[in-house]
Amino acid sequence: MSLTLLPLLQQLVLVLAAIVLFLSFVLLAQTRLISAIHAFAWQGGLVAAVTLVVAAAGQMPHLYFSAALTLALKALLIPWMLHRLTRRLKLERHTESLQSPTLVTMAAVALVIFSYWLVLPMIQAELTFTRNIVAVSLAVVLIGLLMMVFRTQAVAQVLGFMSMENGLFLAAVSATGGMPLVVELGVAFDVLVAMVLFGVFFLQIRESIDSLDVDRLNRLRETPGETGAEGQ
Amino acid sequence: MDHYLTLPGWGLAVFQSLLYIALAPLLVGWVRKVKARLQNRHGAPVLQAYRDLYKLLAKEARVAHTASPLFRAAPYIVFTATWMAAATVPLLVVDLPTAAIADIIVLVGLLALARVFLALAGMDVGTAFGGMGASREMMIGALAEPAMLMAVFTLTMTAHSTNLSSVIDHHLAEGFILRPSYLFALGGMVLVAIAETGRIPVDNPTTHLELTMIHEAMLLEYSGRHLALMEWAAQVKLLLYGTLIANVFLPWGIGRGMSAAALGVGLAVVLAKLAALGAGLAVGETVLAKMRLFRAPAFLNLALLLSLLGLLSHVILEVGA
Amino acid sequence: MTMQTALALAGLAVALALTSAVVSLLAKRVPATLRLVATPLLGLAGLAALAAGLAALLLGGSIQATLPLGLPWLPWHVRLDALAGFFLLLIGVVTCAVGLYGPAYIRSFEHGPDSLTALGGFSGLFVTGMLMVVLADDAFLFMVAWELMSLSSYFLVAYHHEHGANRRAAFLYLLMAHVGGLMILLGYGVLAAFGTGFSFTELRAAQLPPVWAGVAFTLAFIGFGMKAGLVPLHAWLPAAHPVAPSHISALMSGVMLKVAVYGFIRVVFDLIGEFPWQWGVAVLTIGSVSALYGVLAAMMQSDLKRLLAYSSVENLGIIFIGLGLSLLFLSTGFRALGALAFVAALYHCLNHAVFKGLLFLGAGAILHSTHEHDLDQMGGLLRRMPWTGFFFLVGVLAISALPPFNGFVSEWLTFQAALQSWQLESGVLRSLVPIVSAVLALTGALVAATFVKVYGIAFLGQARSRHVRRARPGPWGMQAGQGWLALLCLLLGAFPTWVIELIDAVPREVLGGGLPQAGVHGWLWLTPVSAQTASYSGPLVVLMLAGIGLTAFWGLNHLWARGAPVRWVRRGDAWDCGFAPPSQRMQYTATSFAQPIRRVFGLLFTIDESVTQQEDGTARHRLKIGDRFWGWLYLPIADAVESAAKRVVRLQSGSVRVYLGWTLATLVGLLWIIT
Amino acid sequence: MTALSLVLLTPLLGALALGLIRPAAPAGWFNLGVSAVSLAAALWLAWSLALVGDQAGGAAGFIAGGIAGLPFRVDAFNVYLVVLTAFVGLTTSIFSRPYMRHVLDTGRIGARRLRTYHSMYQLFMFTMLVALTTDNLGVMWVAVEGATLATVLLVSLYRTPEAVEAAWKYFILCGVGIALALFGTVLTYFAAQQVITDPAAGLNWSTLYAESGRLEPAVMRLAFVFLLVGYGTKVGLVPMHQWLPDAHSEGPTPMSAVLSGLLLNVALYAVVRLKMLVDGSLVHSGSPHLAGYLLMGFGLVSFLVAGLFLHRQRDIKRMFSYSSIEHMGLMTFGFGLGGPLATFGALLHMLVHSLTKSAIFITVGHAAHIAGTQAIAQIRGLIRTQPAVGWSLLIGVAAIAGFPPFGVFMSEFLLLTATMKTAPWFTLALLSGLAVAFAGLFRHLHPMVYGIPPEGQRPVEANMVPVAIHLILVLWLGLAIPVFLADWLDRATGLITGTRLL
Repeated sequence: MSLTLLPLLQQLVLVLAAIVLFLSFVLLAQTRLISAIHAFAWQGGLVAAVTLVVAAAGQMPHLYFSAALTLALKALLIPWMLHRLTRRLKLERHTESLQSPTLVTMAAVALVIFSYWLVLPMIQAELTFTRNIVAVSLAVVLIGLLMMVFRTQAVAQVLGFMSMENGLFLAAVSATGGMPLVVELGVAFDVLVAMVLFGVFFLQIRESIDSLDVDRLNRLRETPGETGAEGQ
Repeated sequence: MDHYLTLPGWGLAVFQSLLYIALAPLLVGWVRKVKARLQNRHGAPVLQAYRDLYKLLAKEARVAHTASPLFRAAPYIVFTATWMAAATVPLLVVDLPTAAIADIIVLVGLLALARVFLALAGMDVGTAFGGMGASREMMIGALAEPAMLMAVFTLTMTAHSTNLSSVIDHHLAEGFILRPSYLFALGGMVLVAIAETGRIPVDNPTTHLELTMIHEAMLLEYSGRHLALMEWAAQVKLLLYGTLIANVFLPWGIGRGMSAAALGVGLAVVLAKLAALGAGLAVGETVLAKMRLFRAPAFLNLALLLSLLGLLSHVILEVGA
Repeated sequence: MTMQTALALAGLAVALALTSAVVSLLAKRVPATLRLVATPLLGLAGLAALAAGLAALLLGGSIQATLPLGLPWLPWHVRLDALAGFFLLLIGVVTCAVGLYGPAYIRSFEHGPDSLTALGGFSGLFVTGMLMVVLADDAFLFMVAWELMSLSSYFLVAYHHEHGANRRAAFLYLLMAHVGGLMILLGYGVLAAFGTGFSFTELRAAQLPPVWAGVAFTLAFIGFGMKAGLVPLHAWLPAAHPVAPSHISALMSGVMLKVAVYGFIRVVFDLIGEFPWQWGVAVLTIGSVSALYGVLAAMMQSDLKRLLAYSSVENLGIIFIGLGLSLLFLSTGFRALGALAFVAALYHCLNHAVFKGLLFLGAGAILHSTHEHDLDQMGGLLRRMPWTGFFFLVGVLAISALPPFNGFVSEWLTFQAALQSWQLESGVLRSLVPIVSAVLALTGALVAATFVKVYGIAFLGQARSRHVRRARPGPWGMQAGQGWLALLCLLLGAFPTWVIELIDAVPREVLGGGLPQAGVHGWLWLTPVSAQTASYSGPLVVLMLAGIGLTAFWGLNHLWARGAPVRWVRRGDAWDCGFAPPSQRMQYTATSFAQPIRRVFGLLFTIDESVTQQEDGTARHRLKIGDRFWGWLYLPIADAVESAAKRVVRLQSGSVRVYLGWTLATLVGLLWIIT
Repeated sequence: MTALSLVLLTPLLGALALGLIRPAAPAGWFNLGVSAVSLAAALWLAWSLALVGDQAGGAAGFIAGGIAGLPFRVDAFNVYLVVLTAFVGLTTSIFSRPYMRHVLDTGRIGARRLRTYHSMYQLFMFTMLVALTTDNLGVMWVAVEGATLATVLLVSLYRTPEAVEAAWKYFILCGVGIALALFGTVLTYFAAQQVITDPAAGLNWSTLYAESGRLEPAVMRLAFVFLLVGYGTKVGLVPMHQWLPDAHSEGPTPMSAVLSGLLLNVALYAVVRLKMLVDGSLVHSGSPHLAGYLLMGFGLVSFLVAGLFLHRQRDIKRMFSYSSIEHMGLMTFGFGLGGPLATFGALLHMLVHSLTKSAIFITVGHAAHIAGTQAIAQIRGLIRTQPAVGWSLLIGVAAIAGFPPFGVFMSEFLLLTATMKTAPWFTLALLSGLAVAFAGLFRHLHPMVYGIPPEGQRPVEANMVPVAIHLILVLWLGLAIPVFLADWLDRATGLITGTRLL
């Protein structure tokens, strides 16, 4: 694929998608919680921007609404809620270091390559533009998952989860020109409810184990251990 | 088969059966006499065994308080079963109805019936010796019975029949053939006979040394006519095994037909064979020492092995050839 | 009477058994229901089954029907033919006895803590299941009935569940029954895969390549062998049979094991229908090992019901020896000899049902009146319970294969079949069969030793404990149940010709030829092959034994006695070589009785024996006999499962991050695979 | 469509109303009433579908239509699950009323949380019914996610540390799973856009199914992996199953009953629907049975691993949730195997497993109340303490272990014979799995039901009617499948495999 053959707007989409991917890396490596939330908000904003550009490029008016929804939800509402929660939980200064950041970053890079390799077969269908976007969004999803695997902090896990959702939005918008409206609304509603519930759970977890370290949530298990008590 | 289910046949069968119980004490007396002679003693007269039986029959029987009805029924059952078993073995002539009623397997079964009741009777009173004798008897029986079956199976497979009359007929018709299987089977049979009739080296019929007895231990509580029946049954059993060896393995001379001549010759020949076997037994008992009880299984295993070898050499060497 | 009537009678039997189960629901409110209604109904069901079986055997032919139950495209097929009829007869005989015996036996449970409804309900279902297995004519109904039989008998095994050992026995039983059931199901699956459907008619028509026929045979052999308790799949049997209530033990050992034999015959002889000689060798080998191992293990036991259970392993071994011989002869083209061995096996099935039923009922009677199952505590019961003692003696003689009782006849027939092995072409097979017959002979002799031990220790001698000394004879119902079976032991032994004429319908139907020679010389003479080869006259043996014995008794006690100068029988203390009057503690025990044989065959068992010196100078003897197959077969499997489970639970480590890692890994792995 | 609207609206309105009813006692009854109306509506729906009958040419008939602009489709496959869902929903609500009263009385929860419970119960029913009946893959996704959201608060209802932990794991794992499923849905939509001109219809299952032969195989393959991992998490397929035992064991027991009996079915339903699309798309590609093989693999692994897990259980509810994984594995395997016999068996297994497993969970709830704990080691002698509970548990477990004459045996029989026909060597794995699972269940069950109960163990007030109804139904299904049900399942089979069995 040659960039020069693409119209400018599509070039812009690619650039924005690349930055979304970069922000995923930032999220993955960011040790300060507050900064991670900010990075997440930026990612949401960029996804909204991609939506906007796609809408403009493809003359798909319903995507304007979608862009607005994404912006409101992903760039504003959810980051705001997270922000408020961190303050309420007194986690503003919380930092968390990954066990071996280099390895994790390398794994994320490997996932990016893997995603690209996965969508290669689509080349036969001559869907090159979308292929790259799908690859990027897949990478964002996988890196989000990777982040959830390596972050031990509940809020950070939620960030990973939400960044996965960003990847999904990106895929939906850029590859398919947006899902049907009702589905989009439904998904947005679910994400919102999920966020509210996450908030509830932060408090419940905090109340029950006095921490938000998910590694300490290990009472329910089959393997014997020092805290191997079953739920009674 | 119908040809020997005739009235004279039945009559002769009854006569032959009676002859068994009549001759049985004689054989025992003969063995004792030869043995005494070999040991440089005069010994009791040959007919002493009859006198003993008569004496016992005339005496009152003493039964322990703790005995059950089975104790008193057992001598009759043991005697009857042993006698019936003996009646199936042709003594003077072949082709008698008794052989059709019960073949060689039934014979073994009847002997087992007798043994079971003997052992049960031994356990009935509840003495230590009775239980000991029964336990040992059943152990020896358990090993001897298959050996005996294997030995006779060698014969029956050769003759394609389990009917003793047919086996003997087959032999006589075939003439003398040197069969390896017969040698093994005969060896096994002799060992079984020694063990089953309670002779040295497995058991000693004259001992009352508590810890070594087998057969006598079971009879300890018996007296009077009960003891007589038990002793008599043992004597019939000895005669039975003698006849089995004499007439089935070496059938020559046995009568074939109902003529008086055949009967006479048959009687004479079988008496001669039995006398020789009895003398052989006496010699054996004199030169051998009694084994320790726990060597007995090895002895019987040898019998089983011989019999099995007989059977195998038959199916491998003789049928295939 | 027509086959329709016979089938209707069989249906009536099933219905009565089901009714018995349903009626038992009332037992919670009215405990006497079980005694007065449910158990007699069971007996009636047995009677109906007996009648149906007799009719089917006498009439010959077969009749089919379908029931509107089951799968939409596979309704329940039922069929009554000679083979089914024979096993109906067998079930009926023992169930009748249980119907007579049960009410009195159950009475003692009425004040127990356990549910009577469960006892009655599952007994009814158990009998229903067995009857339906025999009647089933398609694989699905067969499996339903089969598992119904297993499941309901499992509940009965677990009936006395206070003891941990009983629960473990029930667990092992159900587990092995389940595995066996699945094997059978797969066996049918193999047949069906080459046929058009699951009804037996279609399975019979299936054409199997030899390899798959071998697979089907192996599955069926393992599945049914597990139920039949063949070594080495026998471990559940000696554990489970003894712990059920005794009348149920009688049904389980006497009948349920035969239902397994039925299944084996149905699948291998009837449905597969073609057999290479290797199968015969396999069945013969397993049968021989079971027979010998079973009786040796029985010899080692001192728990009466456990001993009887091990003896069932032995008897099933003998039955399978018969079936193996039959397979061997049939595979080499000797149809008549195959039929002979087949009849011998069936005859032994019937006999074992009768005498094992009798012995278990006897053991139940002892348990009922003394609450004792340990032989070493018994003694002298013959004088306390004369009728039970007498019937038990009949059972002991029958199971020891002593003439003139029934066990002897079937063993005799098996020997006759084995002795025809000279006709076989192959020298290897020819030499194998004699070894099998040697095993059979050894088994027979050891059985006699074992049951002399049982009878001598339990019924003779003196009581070894206080509650045994106070034993009372049981109620008449219990004795009637035993008496009926004891009578059958004698009749089946005394009139073998008639019995074989009855059984002969089965090989005629299944194998296409029976034993035409058996009754040629009239009812008095049994000549299975030809008169020249072998003959046996059951009636005459009975007559002569009884005649001579009674004559001798009468002669000596009456004729001879007249001239006697002194008192004819005097009671006194036991002489015992002049030692002090023997006490009951000086008697041989079951353990000491078995000691010589334990010395000879000890290698086959794990024997843990020790004598420890007590503080007070007395010595204490401890003996524990284990089954080597536990260590060889069962424990390794249990350990493998346990260690696999230990490994697998690492999946559930408790950390949500690890779980997410699994999701990620699965996703990536799958994506990798598809591209 | 009226019937369908009623089916969907009843629980939705019920949920709203229950959110408002304050007193506890009428709420339980009202919950029961709503469930009863749902069941009636579901039966009506089934009846109206039965009236539609078959299409010309033998294909199974269906009802299609829209409610509030959303496409819905009712056919033989989903309507039987709708009826099942409504039925188990009703019986569980019967059980739940006294059970939650008991919970309330013991002070484990307050009246407010009970209100949440009732409201969420109906909301959960609603989401499941929507997921089953909708024709739009996007809406289905929304509904399945909604089901997670509705139940996650119920799992943490008791607010014990374990409950919160279980809920968190449930939420995170299912959230991630469902997000992956959304990615798969997007990819499907992407593939659809290449062939379907109307963008609005691009997520309609009916349209996609009709055009499935033209969908791009490379994309669909990718999509299916995401959908399988996503919905598979919800089905409880190993190794994405870890949330399941936690969530089932820590929530209130009625919740465990519906989760195990219904939610897993719904997720599996989604997987099967999607497999039908992928099969259509891959039919001419190099690996036409890819979806089937994946399902078989996951099914078998789940089946075997869950069976082993059973051996090391200490908590009674966890044990039965592993048993659910095992059975879902078996069904997945059956659907993966394909072919009318296996599919029929799997469908039947869904039905009988739901009925049996919910009955078991109800019984387990009572058992835990009797013993005062869920620890297996402390539940003893149930048969002596309360025979009804002990026997129900025993018989229920015998049924779930696949003993005839219960229905589970019938379906396992079909699955085994189908396996025997198509993939004979797998039967060995199935066989050992069944044996291992059986041993795992019974080794723990025995000491619980049998033996002498500990001092002071007292019977509780228990309503065994739902259990009895379920077990009798399962028994009936084991003895004979009624003609209408057979026909029904057969139509569903025809729908899924294209071939009918009868």
